[in-house]
Amino acid sequence: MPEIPRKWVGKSMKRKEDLRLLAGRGNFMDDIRLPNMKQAAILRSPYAHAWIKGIDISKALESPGVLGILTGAEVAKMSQPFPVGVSAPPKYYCCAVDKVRFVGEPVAVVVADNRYLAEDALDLIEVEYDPLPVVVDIEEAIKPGAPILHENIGSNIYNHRFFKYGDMEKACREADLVVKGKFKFPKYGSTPIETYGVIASYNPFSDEYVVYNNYQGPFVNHSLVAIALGIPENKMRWIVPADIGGGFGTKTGMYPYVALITLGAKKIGGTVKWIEDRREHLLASATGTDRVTYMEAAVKKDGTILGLKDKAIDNTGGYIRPPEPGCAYRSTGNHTGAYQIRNLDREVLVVGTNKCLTAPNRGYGCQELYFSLERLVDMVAAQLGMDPAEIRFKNFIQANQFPYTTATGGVYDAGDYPKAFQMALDMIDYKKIREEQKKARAEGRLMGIGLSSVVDPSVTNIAYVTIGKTVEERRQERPKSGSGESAVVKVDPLGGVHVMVCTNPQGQGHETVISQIVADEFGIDPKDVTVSNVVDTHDRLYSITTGSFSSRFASQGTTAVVRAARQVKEKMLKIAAHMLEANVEDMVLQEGKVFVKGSPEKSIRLRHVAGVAHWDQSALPEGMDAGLFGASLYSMPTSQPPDELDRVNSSNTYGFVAEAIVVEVEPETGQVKFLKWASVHDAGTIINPMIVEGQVMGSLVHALGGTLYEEFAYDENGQCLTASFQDYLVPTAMEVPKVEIGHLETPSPLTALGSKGTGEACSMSVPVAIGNAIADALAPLGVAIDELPLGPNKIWDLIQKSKKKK
Amino acid sequence: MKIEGTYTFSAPQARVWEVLNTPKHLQEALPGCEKLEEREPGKFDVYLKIGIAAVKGSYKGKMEIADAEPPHRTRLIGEGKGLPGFVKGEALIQLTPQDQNTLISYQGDVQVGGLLAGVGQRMIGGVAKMLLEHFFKNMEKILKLAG
Amino acid sequence: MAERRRIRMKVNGREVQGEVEPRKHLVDFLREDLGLIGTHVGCEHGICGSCTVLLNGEPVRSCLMFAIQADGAEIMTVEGLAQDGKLHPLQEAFQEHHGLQCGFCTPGQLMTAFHLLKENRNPTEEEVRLAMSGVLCRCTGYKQVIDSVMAAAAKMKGK
Amino acid sequence: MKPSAFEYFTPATVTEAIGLLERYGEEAKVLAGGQSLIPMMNFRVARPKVLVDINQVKDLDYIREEKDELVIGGLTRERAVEVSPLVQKKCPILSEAISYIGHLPIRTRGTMGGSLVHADPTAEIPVVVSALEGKMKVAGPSGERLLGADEFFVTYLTSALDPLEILVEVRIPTLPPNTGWSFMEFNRRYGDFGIVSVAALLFMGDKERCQKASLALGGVGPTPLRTRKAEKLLAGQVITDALIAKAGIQASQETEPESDYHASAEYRRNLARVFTQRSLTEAWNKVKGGK
Repeated sequence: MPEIPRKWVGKSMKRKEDLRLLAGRGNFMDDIRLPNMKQAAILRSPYAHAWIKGIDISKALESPGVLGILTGAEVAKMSQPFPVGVSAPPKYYCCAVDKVRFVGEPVAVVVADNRYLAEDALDLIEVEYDPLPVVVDIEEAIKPGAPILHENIGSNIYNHRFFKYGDMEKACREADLVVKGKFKFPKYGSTPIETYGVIASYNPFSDEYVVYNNYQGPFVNHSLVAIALGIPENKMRWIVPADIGGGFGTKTGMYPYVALITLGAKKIGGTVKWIEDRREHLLASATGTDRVTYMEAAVKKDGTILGLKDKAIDNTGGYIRPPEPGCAYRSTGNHTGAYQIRNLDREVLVVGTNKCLTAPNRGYGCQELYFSLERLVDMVAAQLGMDPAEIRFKNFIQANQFPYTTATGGVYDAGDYPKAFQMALDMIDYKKIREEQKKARAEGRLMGIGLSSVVDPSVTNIAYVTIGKTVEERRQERPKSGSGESAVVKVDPLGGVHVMVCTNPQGQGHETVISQIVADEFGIDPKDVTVSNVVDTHDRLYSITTGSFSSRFASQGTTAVVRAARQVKEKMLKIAAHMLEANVEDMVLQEGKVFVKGSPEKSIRLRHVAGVAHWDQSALPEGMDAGLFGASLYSMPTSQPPDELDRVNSSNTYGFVAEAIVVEVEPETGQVKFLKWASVHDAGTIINPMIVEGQVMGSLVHALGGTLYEEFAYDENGQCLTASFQDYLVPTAMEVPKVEIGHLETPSPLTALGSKGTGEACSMSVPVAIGNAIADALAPLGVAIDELPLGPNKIWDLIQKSKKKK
Repeated sequence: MKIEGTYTFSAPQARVWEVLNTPKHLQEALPGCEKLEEREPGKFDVYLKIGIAAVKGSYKGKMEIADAEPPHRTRLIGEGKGLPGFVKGEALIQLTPQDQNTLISYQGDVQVGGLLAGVGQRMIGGVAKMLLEHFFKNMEKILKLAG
Repeated sequence: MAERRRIRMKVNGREVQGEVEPRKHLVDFLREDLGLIGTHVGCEHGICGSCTVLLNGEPVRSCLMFAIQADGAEIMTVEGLAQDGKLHPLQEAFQEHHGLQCGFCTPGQLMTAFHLLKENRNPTEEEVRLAMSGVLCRCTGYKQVIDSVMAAAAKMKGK
Repeated sequence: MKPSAFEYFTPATVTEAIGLLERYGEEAKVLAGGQSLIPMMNFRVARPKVLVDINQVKDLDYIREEKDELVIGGLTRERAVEVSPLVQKKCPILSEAISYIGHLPIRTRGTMGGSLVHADPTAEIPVVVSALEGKMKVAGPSGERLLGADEFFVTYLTSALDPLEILVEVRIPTLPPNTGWSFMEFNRRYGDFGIVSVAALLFMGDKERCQKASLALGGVGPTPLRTRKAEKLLAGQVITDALIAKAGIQASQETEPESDYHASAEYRRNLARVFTQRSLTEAWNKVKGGK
């Protein structure tokens, strides 16, 4: 796309959305009140695994204010299980039917006059359970004799696939050594401060539904709910309010509740609201996917990594539901990270345990991958006696190799990994800090330096999920591919510019960024651009890929906006040329005016062009539609289906992050202190630096949580021990260390502005960098770090064990 | 949750065994036990009302004394359900004579589920131990009274 | 159902009244009965801090109080910060320093910071961090929140 | 997370409150600051049928000095005690300990009496009041009685308060001159319940040697735990690093912690040692050379 002068893009413009949010005038899910709206509360299973032998709702029905109660048996009559793209799908309804498979699984829904009364009625429902043996450990779940969750599947394996890229056997033959590791990535989550919420209305006379929910898109979920409820998609109008109180992935797991509350609305023939409470959220919304990984690297003595072998076992809990098994496959294209590794053998198992279900969590699939890969790289370096920085330099893809096609089919668009990585090293004064570390160790202090270098994929190509199925299975179905995002730009009769999108942000400032972009495109002031991000499937342009996930806005969303704006611009130039009797090729749009190149006096103001388009439609060039608008639903050409060798470009733009972290572990308590932290990002062109800094710090602290504090912990009976914010430890302002952030801007050739996503970057790079730092700190004790979270008790235990060994 | 521990009674083994196997005494000893009905030999329906801090709850459940090897060992199996959650447990109880005293050692597994487990994990271990202490202390009293 | 009681209080300087069941949370009364939806509910057990409001000038969790307990009290919510259609300097600082993203916890952040700066016109960064640690935020990573409050302190001192 | 329904009373006097407790028996629960009770009610693990809200009882909110005691009304807010110049001057460890309770908005509502009666063995006020050998004045149908910390804390979440009684006052000895003090708490995240907390007092008087030591630990037993043997080690001795190290080990041996998800019993025992040593060192640093 041609370059235009940029007055606003690249500036830390203050956010537009802040004015309503700061004044307490946001429009969040729970702020919506509809006439005659009733409230729902959900009865949840206290057992992790049990048959439901009977449910007695008679007393609850007599409780004051109760309008109706729905149980699993009725839900099974009113709906279908959700479809999911694996060869062994469980029957996953929006409510437990004859069996519960995790603590917190919905068992019944009460609709009452208000939430207080609805909860009163829950107390009166009597459920008879027949408890069953429970399995909570990933690897125990696939051993013979493990309790089986789904009788129709016969095992706890939902998905099992093998992949061969390149020739790993040859790599092993050529290698000087093979380094192996086993790694565990924990079950932690997004826990946005605003929980899930749904309002569903059913009109029995027109047989139509209106559903409000604070979900991150239409994405695939609107279709899924329509399929489960057996209704045409267009009979269910789906509305997402302008303000969403955080998502980070977990809100993509909300659709079963949309279905459930919609059935509640159908049951009473009216309007029902359900706002998830915090306990419900922590027990039963969606967590990130935990994973056990066996990984090995075939390496030469000089540090060259020839190939990888990787067996990953993902746990999606009591059922598997879309977008899973995405966690296992999202990283396909970037599975070899920032390195020139041409050979990979991969085995993927997606299994079930009696735990909460999963949904994407910031860094989906990649934080799991990099925790193994980047730990393993450090382990290789240690075995070879190499510096962990040096081994990374040795294997990096070089700046002149872009676009770089990976062994797994990823096409990295742009980057300069050695340069960005060197920046991070310089920021912590790497050589000097290594010297300091020597001194510290001599004094018996446990100081460690942790590095990580990761490729951060953004803009999912939905094709990747289909590699959960084999090539043969895929041949039976139509291929899937695409990354499309929509934007409509229109100019009103008085010249005001309005943009409609469906990117439903959860704090990423899309209104502001879109205003900046459109202001530059039209040469106007951002304050003259209005943006609407209220999703309404009845009047917005959208597709299956539309929404806010996989850091897609900065790449894909902005490109759609630019493309729509340029359609409008083109039309404006045509109208102006027609009015000024000039050639279109000679027309220029600048500072809100269209003029003939070289003769700025021959100009028309944008508002007058709009005026003609609306008020004097006959004056338009022949054959031209009236009005002034442009619409784009642009999918990147790089979003292709997988090939016959299971190679797929799973994302479209690929950023880069380098982390360099210095820690000290206090041996007496196992506490980790951060001494230095540099985080360097290459997300292409930066549109709003202030917003980017916010995204970086946000994902960094979220990752810090997953690394040191947060975990959905279960006892051996499948009871979740962290169902309150007292035990599920979201970091506070006091836990956040000082971090220095650096940027390199290597523009992406694929996006209109050269920008790439960055909101998940640190989620991928930080857990392993901290892990590497702690491993380095404890290296003199011979302690291995192979799982998270690293709470002080765990680190202290590791230190004690090492003492005992000695 | 694993539980294990010991308690020493100042009574001979046969007496301790007898009290442990007398429904009336069991009822007296179980903290908050309002009713204990023997359904069949060794199997009981129990009704408990337990209040710790503001957490007061009524629990309905079953208890079983199984695999008894008088007066040495027995297995105590119990489960109860109430609004705050459910409790399920099993413990092997061994009685060992020590002069005129009897040492009870117990080893078992307690499962706490529902609300209590999710939001009260911090206190469950301590409270379980405390209730067990109560139980033994009550038994001690009974032994003394029954002299 | 327990009987409803009439309560009166002053909210953001205005006398209001309502009828509530004794068990109704203060935050539910503010949101549902008074329509003051600026105060948000995030956890209902006092940890997240989103629902923080000022009760007689001091910050409280409005999910850990019954509305009936605020009978006769003076309450200030986020809606009371801006005056005459103009944002409070604290709110301006949050905008200038990107102290918010999704904005859900922001009312709690603002009320907490407002109280801090009322009590301590010249806080150190550590004092700000300590005060703000009572409100959980999942978006910002807190850095820009702290920056905003520090900037607001400097701004408000000048007034 | 909405509480179940209850009947609600706001007595104006202690007598009236006790009358309500007599009338409703075990159905009734006293509501003071509510910062522990209301979360439990929201989760519905607590479902009191009757709430006796004592926040309207006017004469229970005070802080004053009587002879060598601080006398604090049961309904006095934690925050008021924390910032009280009198408390900061006469018993700074109390103010310091309170600053660790949750976050400010919890302390503005939470009360002295409420925290003591709740008797959470990890809570700061029970721990510090144990170390200070404070006394609790409780009022019931048959009058008032004064209970020492040792008798007051019975076990997990259980105080010696009769269900018909209300805690009306706490009496806390002021610190004599030359008293070293320290309150420390270890938790995973700022503002959480302490995993282990230590309140340490070294009463030096005008002597070279420590006249008396008081050590109370939280989070390591069913009640706040006085580690008497460790105290004895210190009493009558010249304080040295070696002695502090020994006292720490001793204190740790006196604990009886349970494991939970955040910290194993073994780890707590370790923390008990570490933080006893650290707080004794801090306490000692406050008085050494200051005689």
